[in-house]
Amino acid sequence: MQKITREQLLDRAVALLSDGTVNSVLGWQKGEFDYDVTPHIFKSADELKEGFVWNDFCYANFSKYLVLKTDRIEGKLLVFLKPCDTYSFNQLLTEHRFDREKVYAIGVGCEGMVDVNKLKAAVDGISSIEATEEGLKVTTIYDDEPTVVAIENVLLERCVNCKSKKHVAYDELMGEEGEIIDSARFDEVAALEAMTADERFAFWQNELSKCIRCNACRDACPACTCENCVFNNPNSGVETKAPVTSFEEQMFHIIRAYHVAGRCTDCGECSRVCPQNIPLHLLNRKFIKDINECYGDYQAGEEVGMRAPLVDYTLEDLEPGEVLNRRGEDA
Amino acid sequence: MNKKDLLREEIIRRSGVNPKKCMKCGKCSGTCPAYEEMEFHPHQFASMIDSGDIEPLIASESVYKCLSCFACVERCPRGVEPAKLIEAVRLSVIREKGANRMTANDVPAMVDEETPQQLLVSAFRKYTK
Amino acid sequence: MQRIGVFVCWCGSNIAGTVDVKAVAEALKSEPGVVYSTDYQYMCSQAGQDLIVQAVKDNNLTGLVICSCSPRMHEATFRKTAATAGLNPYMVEIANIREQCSWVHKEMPIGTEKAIILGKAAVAKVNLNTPLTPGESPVTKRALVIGGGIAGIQTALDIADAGFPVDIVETKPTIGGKMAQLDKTFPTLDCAACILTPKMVDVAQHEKIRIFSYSEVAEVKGFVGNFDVTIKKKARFVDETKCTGCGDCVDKCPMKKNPNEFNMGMDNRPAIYIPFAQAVPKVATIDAGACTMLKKGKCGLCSKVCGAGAIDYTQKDEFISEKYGAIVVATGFNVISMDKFDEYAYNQSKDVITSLEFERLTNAAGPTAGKLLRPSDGKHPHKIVFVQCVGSRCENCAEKGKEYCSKICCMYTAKHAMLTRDKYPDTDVTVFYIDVRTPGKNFDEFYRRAVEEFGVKYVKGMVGKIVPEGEVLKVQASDLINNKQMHIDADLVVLAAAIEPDKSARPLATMLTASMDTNDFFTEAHPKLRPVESPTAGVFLSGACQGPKDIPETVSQAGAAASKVIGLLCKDKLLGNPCIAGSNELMCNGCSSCERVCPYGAITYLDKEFRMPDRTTKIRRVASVNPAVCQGCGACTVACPSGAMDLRGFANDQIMAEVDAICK
Amino acid sequence: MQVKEYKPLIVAFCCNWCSYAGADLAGNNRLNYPADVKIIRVPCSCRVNPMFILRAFQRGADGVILCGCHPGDCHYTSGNYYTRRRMAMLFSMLDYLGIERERTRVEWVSAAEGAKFAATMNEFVEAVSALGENKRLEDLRCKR
Repeated sequence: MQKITREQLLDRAVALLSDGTVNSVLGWQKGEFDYDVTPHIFKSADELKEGFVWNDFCYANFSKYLVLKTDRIEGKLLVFLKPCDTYSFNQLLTEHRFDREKVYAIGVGCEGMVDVNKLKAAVDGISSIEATEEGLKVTTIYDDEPTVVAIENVLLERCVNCKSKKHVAYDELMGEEGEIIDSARFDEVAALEAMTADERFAFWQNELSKCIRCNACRDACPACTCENCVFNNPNSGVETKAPVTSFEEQMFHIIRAYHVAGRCTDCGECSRVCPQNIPLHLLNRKFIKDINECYGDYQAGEEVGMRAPLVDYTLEDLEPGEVLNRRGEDA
Repeated sequence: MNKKDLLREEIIRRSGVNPKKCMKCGKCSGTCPAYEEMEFHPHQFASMIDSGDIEPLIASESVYKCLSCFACVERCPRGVEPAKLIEAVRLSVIREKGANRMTANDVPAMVDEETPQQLLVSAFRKYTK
Repeated sequence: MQRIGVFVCWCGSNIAGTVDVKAVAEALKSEPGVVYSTDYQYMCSQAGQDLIVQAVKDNNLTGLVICSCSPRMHEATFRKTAATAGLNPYMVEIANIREQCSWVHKEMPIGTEKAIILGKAAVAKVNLNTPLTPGESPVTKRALVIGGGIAGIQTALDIADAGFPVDIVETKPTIGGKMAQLDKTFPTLDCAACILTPKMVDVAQHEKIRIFSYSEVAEVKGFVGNFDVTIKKKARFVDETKCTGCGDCVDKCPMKKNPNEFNMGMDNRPAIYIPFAQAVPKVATIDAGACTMLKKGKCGLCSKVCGAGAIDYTQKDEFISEKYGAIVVATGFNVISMDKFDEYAYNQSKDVITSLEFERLTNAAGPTAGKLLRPSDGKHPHKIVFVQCVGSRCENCAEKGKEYCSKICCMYTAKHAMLTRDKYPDTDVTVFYIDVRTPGKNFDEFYRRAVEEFGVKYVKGMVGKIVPEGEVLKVQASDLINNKQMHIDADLVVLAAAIEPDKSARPLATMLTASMDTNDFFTEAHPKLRPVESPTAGVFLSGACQGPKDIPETVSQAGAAASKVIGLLCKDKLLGNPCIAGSNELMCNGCSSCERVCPYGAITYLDKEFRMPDRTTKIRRVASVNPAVCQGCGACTVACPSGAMDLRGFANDQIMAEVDAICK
Repeated sequence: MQVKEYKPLIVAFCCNWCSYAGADLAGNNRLNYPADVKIIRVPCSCRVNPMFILRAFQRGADGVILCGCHPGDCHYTSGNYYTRRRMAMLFSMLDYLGIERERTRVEWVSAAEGAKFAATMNEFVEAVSALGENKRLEDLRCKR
């Protein structure tokens, strides 16, 4: 259950709208079910009161929306940012992808968001969900009595391994200033690294063969904001959309992960939106882990204007061979 | 690897010092307050350990004459840290069986009213294994 | 669609010995775009070239593939051939079937097969070639020299003597730099002022040279041949055009107790001052931090005594914009701070001084009028200890000193020791050294003279600590040769402090997009072959800003930099390399990745208006490559996430086509 | 029955200023290396987009080697430093996916190192030949 209430955010949004600080609000809107909360631009106080929600299902990272939306609207846009979203926010500012002047950012404390897939796996036939101190009270179409699900059992992977409760960017903060967390987010990568090459290949072949090339990972990724994505560009040599066994298909995930290497803030949106549940974050985190180990700790989006590790160098960098063999011959 | 090289490796590993970094400026010996007491001086430790000439150092009283004041460590322009090398050689000596520099029995003779307790504690730490 | 001609060279038997050239020509005939294919014994010969020209005319060829020796050998030749035939020279690709095929493989079938594949790759590339023309840009025939020390002075004089106007920007109120502070110069011992001040006068009187003293470079825009520079002329509160340098104001100024920078703070100067008698320009400057008139509005004495009416308390900083074709950096060096060297007691005792302070102490125009007297009590020192390598050759560079050898200290220490013994034979002089480095003309002889003729004691060892005690400095040091520790009661200790680049260098490098090493020395375009050029085109390096240097070396480099500048300014137009990067603005995100990897600062960003599909317009930040600055390395093309940046002549699709052709 | 000897397909990207000249020198000195190596000339090793390497693998290359000037000697001052990071990260990722790490390599070869060029190619071809055909990258998304 979130510590900040919907009413607190709503009151603040309405106040900022009415005093003219902002003239629209990027927030979460009630969906058909309690768990399908969708991003929406609210233009008026009435609209907000009607549809605005803040609960355990507000997983969407709004940073990416700013790239397009700030161009399309008049005046300032109010955006709510969870701690992990603020890293993407800074990274996009570093890359000059939107105009900071057009945004009023409110940092919102976050207690972790729910993975709908996990919840659905735990409870079948959900009709409504209520957040309580004990957990999520889930009413189903089958039972009269609601089932209570402990939130820690159904958190998104990125929340289980939350890297930071600290907001690195905001105009105003609601809730307490959090801390950067020493998370175990690289454990899975390390486990894979410890396998033999054959085991790793088997793992990834199994995972990547599931891909239906829907492009959701790219579309949700806040680092993927190119004016013209290479996968859409007929001249790039990698454009194609149909799932065929061609180069583009085989290499899609490598190219995608490489494209965001050094810029990925590890927000976890790719894995969240993947309809095939491919653990895409393990690719991104591999790059982050390698960068941390080889070039020093680097968290993309920690500050605006940081020089990404792949557009930087030192004279003493490891040789590619040394990077490959730094854990021994085959590990 | 022969015994001489093994000893050299051991000293270097234990001290965490790379004597190859020494540019033979002698600032360590220039700064050493126990210089006159020592048969081998700080810069000689760096040079002799590098060349594997460690037996004379082990046999010498110099390892006990070093005050561990770390002035040489502080002032070495190359980060060689001679005191740590001396310390490593001293450890080689006192780790031999029965080679403790002092025992509890020696203490009463050394103590007078002005000897602070701490001095004895650190002497034990330094001269016994 | 291209009409490609393939020309397979035998190179006598060099290629034909291992490659079946006829089979290669035949095989490439069926490649897409190829309309003509032939072989010939020596394609680079006049007959071979004529054959190519004829084939272009007969077959209306648009592109050429030459299967021959390495492009490093004859690419230029065949480009000229193409031009003769009326084609764009960049429509030629070479398949290297000699150095990288026939010469390294032995068997004919293998060599032939590889030659065909290399030919196919070249054909695939030419299919995507486009005509390229090098860009042209005009050259502003004026040079800017930043820094007015001996390096800047020499560079400016050499450029101006060649007939080009030169501006010197100097932050201090006078030009002259460090050399003006020196007493004598090694190894000849002629007096620094005697050889420098005439040059300063030459600069002042040269009709092609303007001096902006007490000024800084505030902004640099543009590129080689076309720099736009803004110079900030700091307010000196004296009208330079009126001041005659008579010095009346200096005598009358009541605020006399300000540390005199020129004498390293060893004596005082008034709030209004002329740094030294031979200053150029010889104009007074008011130290705004010390003047009561400027601080509190009270006094005004200097204005009253100034016969020329030059004092102007209302003067403001002035900004001057000027265009230049070339920029020479000559920002020089400073002595590092001794604050962190507690063991030498620099901050505890006035009698521990740096070598530059020693220069002033022995200089006839210095605080003691050239008499060697201790700063503390004005007594003549009888025992002097010199310590070399103070802060040089330090491993823990970030904290205390510098990792490099400062290069000049050995020689000036020998000079100081020798001169002291010469003038005051009753003085005992000891020099502590780690190594004595004298690799220069007449340098070692000079050092040996100090020892053998003048009786300077050189001790191999280092001073460990110095403790001031009463009137003496207790120096404890090692003597490594005699394996003993020395204890000297010295009257004066002189530290040969390391030198470092001037603090202004780093921000200047950023403005110029010139690269620096970790020590803040400017890096040269090539350490051996282009030692006076910065990698940034049009920016040249002179003197100690590039690395520690003595005066002879500085003057040589200054002359070399000047000759490079003259070579550039002589040109009316600059021809660029046509194989440069270019950004597709429709695809550019404006993310700055390309700018960050560009070693030349060739990329800038523009806010550009775009029409969107829904007929609205949108202003986006997009990258723009300056063709005069880009050298065509291609680092930006890979850094670019969207693929908007591409390299002409080595375009993404061209390289990809080569890969495909090879891997087919 | 005669088994056709397996010949690997090796793509070598060489920078124009050092490694391509080094390859030429190997030719001048008639230092043999297998014809399986096909060189593509690029202005600088930093011109090599990871996409080119992946493309080569996808089109059937069994090994890809990238040669550039030694660190510190880049004609463009810093290009190979970027290459070093880019390729370290790319190759580490391929390794992570289970692709044999011997198939990828970066080697610094100067214009004077003809012998090193030939030796490197001999060594690399041998290492790649030992692995056999490059199936893994192709099969990465084709679980059967």
